[in-house]
Amino acid sequence: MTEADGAGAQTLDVSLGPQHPSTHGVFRMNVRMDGETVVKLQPVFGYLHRNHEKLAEGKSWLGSMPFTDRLDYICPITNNWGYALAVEKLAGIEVPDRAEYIRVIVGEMTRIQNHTAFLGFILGDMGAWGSALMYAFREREKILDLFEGLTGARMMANYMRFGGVRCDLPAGWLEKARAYIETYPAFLDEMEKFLTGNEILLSRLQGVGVMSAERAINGGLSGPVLRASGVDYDIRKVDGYGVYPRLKFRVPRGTVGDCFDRFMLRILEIRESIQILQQAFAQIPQGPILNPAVKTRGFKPPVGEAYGRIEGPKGELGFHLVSDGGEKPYRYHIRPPSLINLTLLEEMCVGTKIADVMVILGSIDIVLGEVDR
Amino acid sequence: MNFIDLLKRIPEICKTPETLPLEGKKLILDFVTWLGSLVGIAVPPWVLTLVNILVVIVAIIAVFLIMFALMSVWERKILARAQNRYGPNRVGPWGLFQPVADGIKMLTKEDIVPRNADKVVHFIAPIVMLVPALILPVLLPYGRGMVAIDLSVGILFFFAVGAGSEVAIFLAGWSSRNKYSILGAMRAIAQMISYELPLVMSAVIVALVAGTLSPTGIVEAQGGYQFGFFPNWFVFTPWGFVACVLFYFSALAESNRSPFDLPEGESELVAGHLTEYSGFKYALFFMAEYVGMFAINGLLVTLFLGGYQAPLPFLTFIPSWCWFFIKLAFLAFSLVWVRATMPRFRIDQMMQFAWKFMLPMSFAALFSAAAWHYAGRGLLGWGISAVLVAIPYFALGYFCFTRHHSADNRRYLFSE
Amino acid sequence: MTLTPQTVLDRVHAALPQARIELLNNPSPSGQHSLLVHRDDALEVAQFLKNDPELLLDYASNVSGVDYPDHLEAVYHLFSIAQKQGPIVLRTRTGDRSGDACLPSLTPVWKSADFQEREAFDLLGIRFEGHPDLRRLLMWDEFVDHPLRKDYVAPEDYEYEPTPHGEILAKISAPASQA
Amino acid sequence: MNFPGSGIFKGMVVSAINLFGSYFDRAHAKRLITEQYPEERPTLPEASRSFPFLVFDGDPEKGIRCVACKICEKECPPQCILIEQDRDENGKLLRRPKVFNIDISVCMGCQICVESCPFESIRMDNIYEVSSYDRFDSLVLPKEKLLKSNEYYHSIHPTEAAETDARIEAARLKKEAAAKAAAQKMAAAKAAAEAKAAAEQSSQPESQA
Repeated sequence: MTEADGAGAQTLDVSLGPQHPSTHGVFRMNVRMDGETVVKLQPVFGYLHRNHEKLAEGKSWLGSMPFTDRLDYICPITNNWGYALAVEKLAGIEVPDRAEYIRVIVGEMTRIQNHTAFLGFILGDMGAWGSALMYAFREREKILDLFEGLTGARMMANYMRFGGVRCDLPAGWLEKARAYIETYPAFLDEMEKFLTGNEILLSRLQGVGVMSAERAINGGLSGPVLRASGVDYDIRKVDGYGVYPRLKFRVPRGTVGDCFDRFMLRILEIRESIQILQQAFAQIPQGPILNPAVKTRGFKPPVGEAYGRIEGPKGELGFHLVSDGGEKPYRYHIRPPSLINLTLLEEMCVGTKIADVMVILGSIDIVLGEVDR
Repeated sequence: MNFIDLLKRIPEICKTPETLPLEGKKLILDFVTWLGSLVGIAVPPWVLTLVNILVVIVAIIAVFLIMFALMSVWERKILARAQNRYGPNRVGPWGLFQPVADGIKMLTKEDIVPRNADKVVHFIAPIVMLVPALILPVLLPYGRGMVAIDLSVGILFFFAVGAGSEVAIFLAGWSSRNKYSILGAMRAIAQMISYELPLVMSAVIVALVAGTLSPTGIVEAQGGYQFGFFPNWFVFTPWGFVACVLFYFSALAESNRSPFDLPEGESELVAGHLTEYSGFKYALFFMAEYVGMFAINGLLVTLFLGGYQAPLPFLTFIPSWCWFFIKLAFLAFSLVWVRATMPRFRIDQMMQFAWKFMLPMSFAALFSAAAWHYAGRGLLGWGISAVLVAIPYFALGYFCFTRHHSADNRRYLFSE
Repeated sequence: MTLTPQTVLDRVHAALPQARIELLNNPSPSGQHSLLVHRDDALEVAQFLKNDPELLLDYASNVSGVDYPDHLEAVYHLFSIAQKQGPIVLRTRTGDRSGDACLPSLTPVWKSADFQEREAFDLLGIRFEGHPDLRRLLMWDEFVDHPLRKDYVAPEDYEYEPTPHGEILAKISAPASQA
Repeated sequence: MNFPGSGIFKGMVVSAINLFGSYFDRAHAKRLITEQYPEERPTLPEASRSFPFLVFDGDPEKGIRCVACKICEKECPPQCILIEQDRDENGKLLRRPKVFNIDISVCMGCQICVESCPFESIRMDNIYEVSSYDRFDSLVLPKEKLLKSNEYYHSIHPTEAAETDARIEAARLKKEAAAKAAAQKMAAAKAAAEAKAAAEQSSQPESQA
């Protein structure tokens, strides 16, 4: 316990984390509290730092692909996609249509399972005894089973390749996936009935961590957190990468910008993703899945640099790659959405209660593998 | 008197399950007398009194500890099923021996005392927590004529002793020298003092209506059936229903159960006042919490759910003490069910809920009970009192909650 | 107006004629050519890029440091959320790799550069002047070197994972005093 | 219908549905999806992968497909493969590995070795019960433990194995055809040369002499 410097009030400095039940990993916040109210908050990073960018400079271009699985380990496939997209930009590689559709399918399924897991996590942060989390994980498990059937691994998929995907859909996979996604709206309705009307949840989420659109843009927020503040910005629409321009979907955005909007936005996005998936299931063409011009061994993109980004489930996932024409990247930089969405954490948290800090952190939806890399 | 006679009485006792515990106690006393006659001395009356007390104490502690053990596994089972898991099912049949495994684990764990802790207070806090929790069950009537101490001011004594656990939680939180602990302890004090008011208020209503503070008297006041089948329990009157719900939620808060588990608040305060406790001391806290929870829900059964009375006239063949425990089990189940559903309150919202909603509602229930009483305790009174609690409920609900928070007032825009 | 590096460059030249800014060609098929700003003018140019009603580059998405043999660079990928365009790549260059590795911080303009500039400082040793809170981000405060530089030599026994291969195996099986 | 507390009420209904529902839908596994692991085992999908193994045809000594080219060692992102090429008694390098170790505590199952192998010799296994108390002896798999037969490969990844076999067969046929063609060409060339020589011999007998 320390006296606040010159403030005259009795304040309490607490180091929340790195070992703490609801910091989503080894995140740490130095919080100064006046009673239960937060007056200062300083995030501390690096407890899960694995030197990902340095490691990549010592691997071949393809060799970094399995490492991207471990960035945001809740949704590895979109990480794969972000990296593959950046390299394709760097080397000017065309991707066959079927591969693009497969990418959309697995990418949107990843988004669904990430957002579903989010619903569980934020309830955990609010102190619910894990029921919502278990329902969410129950459904996520089924999607992970589909991923295992396709990529061979539930989480560490290592599925994308430069110019396509690694393997084609196994026989019957598409039907299984389609049948499963058809059951999803029912689950989502049940989840909404379970959660959104709950008075305790409403009072915990509404009016907490409000962020204006202007500050959100300046602070570099991205993904659902940005859109909850009322900014209409979805990279799937703006950049139109992959085959997203051919698919019809809507981009939801909030009007208040508090935790409840972020919470609801995830649910709305899942519903849109289901729409995208149904169209993709219907439209997927036959054809090759990999650009035959791309070599597995000894892949060398031309000299230059590129910044490729996708709309990951957590926000804008970007890769800034610099090539010197060699077999290894000269510079490999990741723009992690989880880290940059934390930029405004202090602004959101100051003046709220300590319990709100957990909810705000949960509503941003971070994964420490990506924050610290 | 000889031993054979005593043995012969056992099947006789078993024939009337209604009085089985009482007759069993008498049998044990007679057995002691027989033992005395065996060695050729007349057993002095104080020994018999002592044995009487000991038998009751042992019985209550044994019953509540067995209930604690069963509850710890049952709670995990229910919670697991509500979350679509199996729950403990590895130790013994259906995981029934899980408490034994837990106990062994707890006892063999290292007892850690932080270096800077106040060691004496740190040591006595779990004891201070457990003692009042074990005193509480003494006051409850478990069946007809089955109450260990029939105090005429039983309710008052119950609340007086029950407040002791607050001291223990603060001792635990303060002595641990941990910031989470002290925060948890401060929350616990604020919460318990706030919720003591609606808790006591709703009990006061019952005491006023029943005209007695004795738990046995209150249960007897709820005897008999309206129209020959409808039990006269207080929960079936509008004021009684409201008071019962208020009591239920206050009891949740008093026993630090979800959604009022702020003192432990594992998502923000790690484990609150329990952060620095381990091993057997932690187990004592755990035990005290559960026994306290049973006791306060036993009081709820006594006050509102007709205690040991059967719900329907033709069900009276089931012994009265069974009914008490059946109702208690139902309440325990509902506690877990609530825990499986709800997120936790925030500290300021919890205080608001206590002071702005529950306390006014308990006053409303008080007025409603008065109206019910003066309108002749009949259907007319029922209607008047229903109106008298419904209006404040919706008004308070709107002004305290719906005005601020609602899922319907949010708009979401979509762009193609 | 469509934002390309050339149009942005023209606009900056028109508004800030004294600013030293040039177009850097990117030979890769990505075609993301960048604008190299002299570090002394960077803050002014950044303010202009963000506030100019034609450009409105209000979103600094990515900031990365790059280590080149004779200088360090900070690369900013700017987007315009208002116009839904981008990226415009802005680079600033340090004088050298050691003594003069200073750049102006653009965090006052784009708050989102905060953590990424700290990261570039941490891993590459670019000192951002005017940054509100320039501390190490990922490495711990006592750490001395900048691990992402090309000339960084990792200490051998540094949190090593013992693998049974080759000399590391020999090292761990040897007595501790010799190691 | 909305009254204060109705949201909580609805939530309680949902959790009750799940509570009792979990007792009744074990058959179609909609809610209760837990597998009671040591008794129940998952049926792994065909694509499932865990750690690499080496394929051999017929005899584990002679049929080993690996030629110790060390491509996988180089490509492996976490560097968990160690290969030493075998030598015969004269010290001449042989096209087979003497040491082939995979440290599966380092291996992350990324399958890049499989993709980079030009000889179809390293493939992904789907074993998952590999935990052990010992870091080195049982988690560093030597060549003997890695070698598994092509039949085993067929049993775990039938589709992929069939494709591999077809590729090998095609390559063999192609090689044979090429060899045959080369032999024919050679024979033809030889015959032509002989014919030519004969012709020359016949036309210029005096010069030969």
